[in-house]
Amino acid sequence: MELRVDVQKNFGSFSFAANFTASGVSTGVFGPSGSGKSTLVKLIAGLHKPDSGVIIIDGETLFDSSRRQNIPVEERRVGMVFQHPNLFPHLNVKRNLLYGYRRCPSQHRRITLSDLVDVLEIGHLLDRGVNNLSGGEKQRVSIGRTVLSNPRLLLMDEPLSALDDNLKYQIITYLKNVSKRFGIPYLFISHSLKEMRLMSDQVLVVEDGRIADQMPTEQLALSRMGQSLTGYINILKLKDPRLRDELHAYPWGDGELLIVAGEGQPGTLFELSSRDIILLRRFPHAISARNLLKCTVVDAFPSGHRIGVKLDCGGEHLVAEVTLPAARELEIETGRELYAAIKASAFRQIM
Amino acid sequence: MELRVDVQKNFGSFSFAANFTASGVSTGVFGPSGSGKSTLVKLIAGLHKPDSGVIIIDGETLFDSSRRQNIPVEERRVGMVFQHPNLFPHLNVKRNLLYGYRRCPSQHRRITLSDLVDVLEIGHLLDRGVNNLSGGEKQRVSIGRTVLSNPRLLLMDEPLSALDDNLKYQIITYLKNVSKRFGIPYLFISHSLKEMRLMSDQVLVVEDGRIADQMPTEQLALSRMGQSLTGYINILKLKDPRLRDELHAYPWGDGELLIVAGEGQPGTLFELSSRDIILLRRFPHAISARNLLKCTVVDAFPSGHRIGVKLDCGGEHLVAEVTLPAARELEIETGRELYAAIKASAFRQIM
Amino acid sequence: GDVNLSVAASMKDAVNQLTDNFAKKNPGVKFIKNYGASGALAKQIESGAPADIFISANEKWMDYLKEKKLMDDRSIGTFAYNELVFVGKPGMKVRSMQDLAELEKIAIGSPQSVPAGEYAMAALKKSGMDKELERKLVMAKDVRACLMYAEQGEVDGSFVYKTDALLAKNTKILFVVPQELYPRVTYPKGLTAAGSKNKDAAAFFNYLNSAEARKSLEQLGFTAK
Amino acid sequence: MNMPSFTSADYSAIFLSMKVASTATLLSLPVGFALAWLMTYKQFRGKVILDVLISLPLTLPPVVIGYLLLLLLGRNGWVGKYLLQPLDIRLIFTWKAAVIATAVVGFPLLVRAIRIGMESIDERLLQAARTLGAGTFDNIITVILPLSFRGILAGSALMFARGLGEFGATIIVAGNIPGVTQTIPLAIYEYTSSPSGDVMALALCMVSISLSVIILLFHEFLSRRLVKAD
Amino acid sequence: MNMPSFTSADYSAIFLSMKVASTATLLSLPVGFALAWLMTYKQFRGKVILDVLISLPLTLPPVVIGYLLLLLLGRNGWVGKYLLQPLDIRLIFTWKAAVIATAVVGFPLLVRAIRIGMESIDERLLQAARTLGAGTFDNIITVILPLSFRGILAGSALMFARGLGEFGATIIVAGNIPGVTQTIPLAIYEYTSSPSGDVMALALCMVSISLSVIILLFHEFLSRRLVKAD
Ligand SMILES: Nc1ncnc2c1ncn2[C@@H]1O[C@H](COP(=O)(O)OP(=O)(O)OP(=O)(O)O)[C@@H](O)[C@H]1O
Ligand SMILES: Nc1ncnc2c1ncn2[C@@H]1O[C@H](COP(=O)(O)OP(=O)(O)OP(=O)(O)O)[C@@H](O)[C@H]1O
Ligand code: MOO
Ligand SMILES: [Mg+2]
Ligand SMILES: [Mg+2]
Repeated sequence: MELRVDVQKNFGSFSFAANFTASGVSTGVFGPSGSGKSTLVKLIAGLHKPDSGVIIIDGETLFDSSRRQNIPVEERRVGMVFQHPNLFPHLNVKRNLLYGYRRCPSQHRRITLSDLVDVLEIGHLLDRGVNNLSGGEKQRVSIGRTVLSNPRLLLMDEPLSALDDNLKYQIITYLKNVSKRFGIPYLFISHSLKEMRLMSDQVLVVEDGRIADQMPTEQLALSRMGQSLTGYINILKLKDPRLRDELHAYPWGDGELLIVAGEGQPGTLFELSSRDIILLRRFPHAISARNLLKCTVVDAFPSGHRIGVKLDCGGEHLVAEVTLPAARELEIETGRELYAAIKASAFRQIM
Repeated sequence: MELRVDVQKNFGSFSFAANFTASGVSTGVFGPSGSGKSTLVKLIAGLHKPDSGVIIIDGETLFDSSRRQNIPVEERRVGMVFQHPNLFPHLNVKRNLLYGYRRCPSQHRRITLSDLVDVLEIGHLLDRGVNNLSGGEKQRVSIGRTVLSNPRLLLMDEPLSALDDNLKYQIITYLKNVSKRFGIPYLFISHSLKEMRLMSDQVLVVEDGRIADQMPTEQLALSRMGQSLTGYINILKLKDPRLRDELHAYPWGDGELLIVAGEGQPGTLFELSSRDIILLRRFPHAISARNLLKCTVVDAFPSGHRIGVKLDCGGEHLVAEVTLPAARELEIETGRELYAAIKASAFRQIM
Repeated sequence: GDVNLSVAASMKDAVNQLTDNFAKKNPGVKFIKNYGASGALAKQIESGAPADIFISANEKWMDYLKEKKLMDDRSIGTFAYNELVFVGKPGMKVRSMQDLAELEKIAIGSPQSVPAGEYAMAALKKSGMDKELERKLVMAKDVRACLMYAEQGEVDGSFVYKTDALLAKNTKILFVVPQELYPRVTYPKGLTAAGSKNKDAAAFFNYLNSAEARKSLEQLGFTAK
Repeated sequence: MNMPSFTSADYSAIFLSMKVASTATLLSLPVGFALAWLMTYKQFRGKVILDVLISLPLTLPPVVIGYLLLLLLGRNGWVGKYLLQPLDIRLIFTWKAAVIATAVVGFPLLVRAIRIGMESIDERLLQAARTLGAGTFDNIITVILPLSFRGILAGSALMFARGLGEFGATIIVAGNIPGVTQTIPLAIYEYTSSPSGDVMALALCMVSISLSVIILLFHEFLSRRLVKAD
Repeated sequence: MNMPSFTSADYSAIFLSMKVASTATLLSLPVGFALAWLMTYKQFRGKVILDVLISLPLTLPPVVIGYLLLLLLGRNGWVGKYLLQPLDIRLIFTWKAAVIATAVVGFPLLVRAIRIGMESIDERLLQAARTLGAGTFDNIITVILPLSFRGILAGSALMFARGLGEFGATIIVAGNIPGVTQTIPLAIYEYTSSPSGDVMALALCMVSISLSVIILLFHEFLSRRLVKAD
C-alpha cells in the first residue's frame, strides 16, 4: 500500500497539518494526548473534510481539494475502529458484527464471522443486546465489526486500551494475521510503545497538530529506549526448539537460545527487552542467566542517558542498553568482543 | 476505611455475588473483561441496586436489604470515574470540573481546582466545550471532576487506559498524593498489573461474577510474576543521592545503589523488575551492570515455570526471578550467598 | 337518482323530516345531505362541490351564489321564516327591549357572522338600547352557543330564534322581539345551476313548496310563507 | 341514564374517523420522515421557507385551512383545475378530502416529533455506519429510522389523535355528509345543533376518547418494548 | 389590489392573539415540563390515565373542549362554583378564558415534545450527576432541563403556533367580543362569514403566518446556537 496524505484542517482552537507518504502494511501513529492522532485518521476516513489538500491510496484519489474531488466515506472502503465503541444500540451483537460485512461487495468478503468470534472471545455474546456489555466486550465487538467489513485499509484508534493483556496480545496476533493473510494494511494509534512495536513497522510521530517525524518503529523504539520502562524490545523469530532441562533450546545464530517453556505450544515469535541483556567483558562462572553469548559490538549510539549497543551474536543482531559509566568500563566500541548474559525467563512469547 | 460488601445481583444472563471486607486506603479490583468489575463498583456507588445484601462504609450502612435501607447515590459521597468519560455536553470544561465541587458541603471541600488543573494538564482547556475534546482530554476532565467532588471514597473504573505513559504516571502520583493528604480511600479497577501495583495495597480478584480472591497486591504480583512480562516489580524508597560519574548514588542497605539520573529532579520512589536482577555465584570482573550487591537468599518459591528468590541485601529486601535450571545451578536455598547484578538503567523513577 | 342537498345547519331537523317523507313516496331517490354554515356551503358550491339544492340561513349567501351564476335564478324563493325571541330564566321580570337595561350580561350571535346576531343588533339599534347595552353583550359563535350560555346561566338572557328556544330546558321565552324592529328572518332556497338539470332534485324542490312541507316546518316552530 | 344506541350513521362516523385518521397518518409517515430528515441533516436554500410551509397548518385556524384547501383543490384551484379535472378525480366531498384535510392539519405535529427524535441521534453512530459502507439511503433505513423510532411513534400517535379531533378543515373540504364524509367530530357538531342531541354528542365523545386511549396504550406498549430490547 | 387597512379591532385582535398564545405557552411550560418528567422517569399507578388526560384535548374537537371547559369553569361548574366564585374571579368571556382554552388545546403538543427530548438523554449522564452529589431536583434543573432544551424549544414553538390558530375552544369560553376576547382566528372567522370579507380574512392570515415565521426563525436560531455551543 501507498498512502499519500497532504492536508490542512483548522478547528479554530486547534489546527492540523500533515504531509507524508506511508508505504508498507503497518503504520503506527504515535503522540501525546490531544496532539491530533484521531484527527488524522478521521481525515483519512473522510469523517472530517480537510480544508485543503490531497489524500491518495494506491494511486486512487480519495480527496483532492484542487480538483474538488471527495469520495464519500462509505465508498472509501476504509474501516475505522473508534476510541469509543459506537455500537448500534438497536442491533444485537451479531447484527452489529455483520453490519459492515453485509455491505461489503461479495468479491471482497474474505474474513468471516466464525474465525473472528473465537479470537475476540465473543461467541457467548452473539445473541445479546449491546447496551449492557462491559467496556471490554463492547470494544471487542467494535473491532470485530470493522474487521468484518473487509476494508482495504484499517484505521484503528486505540482499539486495545480497554483490554487486559492476555486478550490484547491475542487480538494483536489475530489482527496481524488477518492483515497479512488478506493483505489489509492498517494505521494503528496507540499510547503504548510496546503495542506500537508489535503492530507497526513504521510510525508517524504526531505532535501539536503536525507530523513531527516519520521513521521505522524500530528507530522510534531505539530513540525512546532511555525513557521507556521496558527499553528497546528485540523481536526474535525462532523455531524448532529441543527440550533441554525444563527449557526450550532454539537454534539461533551459530548457537542456541534457552527459553523458559510457557504453557501451551512452543512459540515462534519472542520479545526481549534491551534491559534484560547484561554485558560482561570476561566469561563469568556460575550466573543465573541461562544464556551467555559471545558477541561483537556493531554499533553504539546514545539514547537519553544511556548507550544503545548493537551486537552481532553469531550472525544475529541484538540491541542492548548500558549506562554511560558501564559503557566506559566495558570499553564499548565497534568491534569490541563481549559476553551477553540473558536469563531464560527474559524472553516473552508473542505468538 | 473499612468497606463491607455482601451483595447479590442477578442480570439474567449474568449473576454477580460479592462478599468481602476491604480495609486500607487503596484497594485494587482486578479481573478479566466481563468478569464484573464495573458491576461491583456500580453496586457500591448505588447505581445498581443489589437484589439482596449489605454495603457498609466505616460503620455507616449504605444499603441493607433486610432493613430496607438504601441511601441514595447522591448522598453516599462516593465519587466515581466511569470507563466512559460521561461529561456534561452542555457545560464547558470548567463547569464540568466544578459540578461536584459546588455540591460538596463546604466543610468537605479540601481539594481545589487549581492544584488539579496543573497535574491533569488541562489548564488550556478550561474554557472549551467538551464535545470536541480528544479521548484523553475527556478522560482527564472526567477524573478531575470526580476528584474535585471531594468524595469520602473514590471508585475508579479504568481511568487511565486512554492516557499515554508520561501522563499516566503523573496522574497516578497525584491521585496517591490526594488520597494520602486528604485521607480519601479508593477502589481502583485496572487491567494493568503495573498500574495495580502502583495504585493499590490490596486487591480484589474478580472472576466470573465472584470475588475469587482477596490478597495484598504484592502477593498478586508475586503469583503472576511468571506470566507477566515485567515480572515482579520491586518498589524502592530512596533519598539523598550523591552524583557519581553521571549516575546518582543512593544510600541503600549497608551500601549504595547506582541509578541513571533521569531528567528533572532526583526521585524518591523507584521500581525495579525482578527480571532485571541477575544472580551470580561468584564475583564477576567487568560487567555492564553498575550494581553488584552481595546478598543472602531469604526465601525461594515457585512462580509459574520460574523460581522467585527473596534476597536480603544488607538489610533491604529484593525479589529476583530465575529459571528452574538456573536455580539448580546457583544452588538456590535459604541462606545461600550470591551476587545480584543490576544495571543502573534498570531502575525507573516513579516519583 | 341522487339528490345533493346543501342545507344550513339550523334547518337540519326540518329537512331531515321532509327528505324522509319524500323518500318514502319516491323510493328511487337517494338524498346526500350536507349540513353546515351558510357561508361555508356557498363557498363549497362555488368550488364545485356537488349540490342540487341550497337552503341558506340568510339571503346574502344566496345572493353571492346568484351573482356567480351558480344558481338557477328563477327557482330562488323563500323556504321559511323565523322569529327572534329573547330567552332567560323563567320568572325573570323582562318583558320588553327596555327591560334589558336591568340585566348584567346578554348573549347575541356575533353580528357579522351569525344572522341571528345581525337581526338582534338591528333590533337593539332600532329600540335605542345599543349604546346602553354595549358593554353587556357577549358575541357568540352561533345561535346554539347563545342558547347554551343562557341555559348554563353564564348570561342572563340571549337573543335566539324561536325554533331554537323550543329546545331550551332551563330557560323560556321571555318576550318575542317585535317584528318592526328587525328585517324578517328569511331562509331562501334555490336550485343550483346543476340541480336545475336533475329531475329528482326539481321534484323534491317542488315538494318543499307543498302543504305537507309547510306543516312540518310549522311543527318545528318556523313560519312557512 | 340509558346508554343511547348509536344509529348506523353514527357507526359509520366512528368507522370513517378511524379510517381517515389512520390513512392520513400512514400516508404522511413516509413524507413526514423524509422532510424531518431533510430539515435535520441538510442545509439548503429555502430551508426556513419549507419549515414555515410545514408548520403553517398549525398556525392557521383549521377552518381557514379548509378554505385554502378548497381554493386549491376546488374547481377553480390550481390543483383542481390542472391536475384533478384532467385526470377526472373528484376529491371535494369525498372521504379522501377528509384524509387530505386531516393530513395537512396533523402533518406539522408528525414532522416536529420525528425531528426531535432525529436531532438526538448520536452522530458518531452515523459516522460509524458510513465507514462500514452504508451510503446515505442505507444509513437512513438502517440507523436513522430505527433510532428515531420513538419520535416516529410519538409523532404518529399525536397525528392520529389530532386526526380524530379534526373538525374545522374537514367540514369545509369534505362536507358534512352522514355516511359519506361525516367523521366523529362532525357528527358531534350535528348532535349539538339539534334538540336533545347532547347525550348522543357525549356518547360520541366517549368513543373518541376510547379510541385515543387505545392508541396511547399501544404507543406505551411499543415504547416499553423498545426500552426492554436491551 | 390595495392592501386593505386594518381596523382598530383587527389590531387589538393581533395583539391579543400574541398575548394569549405567549401567556398560554409560558404558563404551560413549567407544568408541561414537570409532567413530561413524571411520564418519562417515573413509574406509578394511573400513569396511563394521566397520559390519556393530557392527550385528550388533541383527540376531541376544539369546540367540544370549549363546551367541556365551559361546563367546568362556568357558573355551575365544579371549578367555577367552588373555586372561582368564592375567590371572586370571573374567567368566562375574558381574555384569561382564551388563555386557558389555548393552553388546554396546545398542552399535549408541549408535553409530548418535551418527552421525546427527555427520552433521548443519555442515562449515564444522570448517573454521573448523582454520584457527583446532585439530588433529584438538582439533576432535573442542571442536567435534564438543559439537555431536553431542544424538546422544550420545539414544544413551545408548536404550542405557540397552535395557539395562534386556536379557534374552536376559544370562541366558546371567551366569546367573540371585539377588542376584548377576539383573537386573530375569531376575527378571520367573522370576515369569512360575509361574502366581501375574503380580502381582510386573507390579510389577517398573512399576519398569523408572519408571526409564526418569526417564532420559527427564533426557534431555528436558538437551536443553532445550541449546536454551535461546542
Ligand atoms: N471538531 C473539533 N473542533 C474543535 N477542536 C477539535 C475538534 N476535533 C478535535 N479537536 C481538538 O483537536 C485536538 C486533537 O484532537 P485529537 O482527538 O485528534 O487528539 P488525539 O491525538 O487523538 O488525542 P487522544 O490521545 O487524547 O485521543 C484536541 O485538542 C481537540 O480538542
Ligand atoms: N444491566 C445489565 N444487564 C445485563 N447484563 C449486564 C448488565 N450489566 C452488566 N452486565 C453483564 O455483566 C458482565 C460483567 O460486566 P462488567 O461491566 O461488570 O464487566 P467488567 O469486569 O467491568 O469488564 P470490562 O473490563 O470489559 O469493563 C458482562 O458480561 C455484562 O455483559
Ligand atoms: O378549531 Mo376548529 O375549527 O373547531 O377544528
Ligand atoms: Mg484520540
Ligand atoms: Mg468495566
